[in-house]
Amino acid sequence: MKTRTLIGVAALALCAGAQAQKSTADGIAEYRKMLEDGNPAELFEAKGEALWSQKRGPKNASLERCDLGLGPGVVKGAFVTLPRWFADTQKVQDLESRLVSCMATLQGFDAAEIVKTPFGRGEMANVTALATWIAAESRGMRFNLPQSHAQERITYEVGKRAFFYRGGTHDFSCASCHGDEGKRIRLQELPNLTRNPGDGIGFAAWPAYRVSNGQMWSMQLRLNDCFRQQRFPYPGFGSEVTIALATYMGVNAKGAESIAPAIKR
Amino acid sequence: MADPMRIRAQAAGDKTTVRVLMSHEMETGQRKDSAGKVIPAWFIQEVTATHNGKTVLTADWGPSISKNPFLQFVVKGAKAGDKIAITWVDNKGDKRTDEATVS
Amino acid sequence: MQTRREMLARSATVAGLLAAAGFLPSSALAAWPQAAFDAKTLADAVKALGGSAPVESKDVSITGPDIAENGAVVPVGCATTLPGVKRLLLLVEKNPNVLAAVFNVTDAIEPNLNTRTKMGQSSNVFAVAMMGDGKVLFASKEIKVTLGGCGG
Amino acid sequence: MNHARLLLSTVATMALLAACATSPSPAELDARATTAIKSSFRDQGIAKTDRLNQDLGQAACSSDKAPDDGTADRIMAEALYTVKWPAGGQFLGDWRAGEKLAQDGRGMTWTDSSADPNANGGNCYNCHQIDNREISYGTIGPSLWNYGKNRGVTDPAAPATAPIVQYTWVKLWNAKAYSACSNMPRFGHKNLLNEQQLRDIMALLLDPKSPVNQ
Repeated sequence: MKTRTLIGVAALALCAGAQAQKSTADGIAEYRKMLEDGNPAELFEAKGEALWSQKRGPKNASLERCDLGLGPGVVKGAFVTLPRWFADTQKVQDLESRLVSCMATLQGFDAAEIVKTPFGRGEMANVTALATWIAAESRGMRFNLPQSHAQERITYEVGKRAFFYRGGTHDFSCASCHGDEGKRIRLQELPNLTRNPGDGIGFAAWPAYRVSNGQMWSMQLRLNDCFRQQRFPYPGFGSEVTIALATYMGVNAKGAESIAPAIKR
Repeated sequence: MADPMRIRAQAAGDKTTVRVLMSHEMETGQRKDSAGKVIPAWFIQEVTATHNGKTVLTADWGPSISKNPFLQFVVKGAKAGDKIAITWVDNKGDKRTDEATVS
Repeated sequence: MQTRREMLARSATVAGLLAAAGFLPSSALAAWPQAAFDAKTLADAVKALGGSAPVESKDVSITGPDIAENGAVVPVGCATTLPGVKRLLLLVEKNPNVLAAVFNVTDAIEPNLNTRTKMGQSSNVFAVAMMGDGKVLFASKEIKVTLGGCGG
Repeated sequence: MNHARLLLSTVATMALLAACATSPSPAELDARATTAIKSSFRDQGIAKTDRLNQDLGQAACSSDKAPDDGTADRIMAEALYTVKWPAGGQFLGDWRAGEKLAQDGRGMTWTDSSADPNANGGNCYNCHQIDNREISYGTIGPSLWNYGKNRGVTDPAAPATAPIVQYTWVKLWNAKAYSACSNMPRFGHKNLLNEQQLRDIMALLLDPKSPVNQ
């Protein structure tokens, strides 16, 4: 009799715990929904769109002839095929490194100078705004990165190895947080990026507006801050590892719908 | 100069919902930079909304409105083609006006 | 050490000088209710705006999430079903200065406004309606602010 | 005869070369990845590129496959060997200080100015539920709610509780002693937290007065 009562109490306590947890999740979902209408990423989209056609740089030219992989000037649909191989640069490039190449060749900017610029400043802020607009032009489209060039396949394999590479003071790799289903850091769900995490999740959500600091985060900055939190040294902008990781995540996300630019915590 | 606002004004029946995003730091004046120096307050203080040139709303804001502010309100009697203009002025005297057409 | 109040006072003086010199649109700054934005309580903020003691009312509503994943951006709305409202206010009880926004409402808009505010911690948020007849009505809601991310 | 053999081996070699040209071997890809990793990072603040140099455990736990049993055993044995016991056999500190550390996710990134353990947090809530009144907790590690209570710890100084107290200390000092590829950082071994900080976190988990054990 006494045991039964105890079990009853324990069961009640368990239920209460489960309920509280559910209402937290519901509350957070409600909060996120409220923010969707009026995503400040729109401000950066508008800036990026204007920058694309504006004559700028030493050559006083626009970016309208920039080839993002689908031919000069084709923007719609380009985002969901990047990173990919570019014959002119003889490199696999992501959206941001490709933009820097275009800014150098078409507008005459110094690529090395842009790459050195901190996020959110000068021409780097412009690269982010451009990437935000270009991503928005593929909103609702599905990821389909080409893997036909040998270098694209090699880049994927390098990315996979970089994803699992443990190091730093805390022994973290990308996989420490993003290698399993249904995990969280604090209240943030962690997508499993070793496979397709689903529509609008992970790779298919960035660039995103970060609510916590009011900044527009490109994929390069997203990766940069992942490495910071991993306690790794500083990854170069457009470095081989960042392109390889983007290729790994992008290929894994094949078929996932892009919602970028999203709004994030 | 400040970046442009994004204004969406959508009519449904005799009401028009206006959604505005403004590009602004909204610095509280209570934060410190990495060197420990207080970052001076810098925020939008006054917002004015007009419908075809007539003021329909004014607002006074403090620094606790979020960075890149969002504002939503409903104008009575506005119809497609009408003009909605928003002006903000910040505590440094910087000012910006943008206009949208009701759709 | 300079207190925030002294700093505000000083920046107000500077702003005043600049305005007098014609650098600033003086109308905007002169109208900004400094004392209300310095207030530490709901009652003081309303008083600074010339209002009477606020009374809780079902006819005023405050909307917002139960939990905010991040205190930097908390969507909040204030509204009233009563006619004759002059001002709608939004306040956050536990912020260093409680007043977030004053909306001077005209008959040309619905008395229903939405914006986003910063919250330093979990707190009550208030919507206040200052009516044409001098009544001051309010509603409150508790919003929890969680600690998110890696915290580094 | 000899001729035929030579021809065959030449054909085989050519086939191999051709295969290499289209798809590199796993070993070649490993080498390519290592080169990419070494060339992609630079020093920033306290985060230097030597953080990319892997020890045995980091290297063995850097793929989607677990290390073989022999390697895993060696990692665990070496980890256990590194554990330093607290001075004076004093395992528990102040749970209040422990809770503060558990909440704190800072430390050791390139934006942190000091690598001193006193500048670091424990990052515990990032991955674990601990005090169940904190709703913002991670799930990478198991829940630690009622950690001591569930293990019957009523007097942490009692000889009967020594095994669980020591187990917990080892787990915090070097989690790889029990699981070769544990996701948990090696707080003591890597000098992320000092002895007193570890004692405080021990108290949060094991002190019967800690909110965790209510």
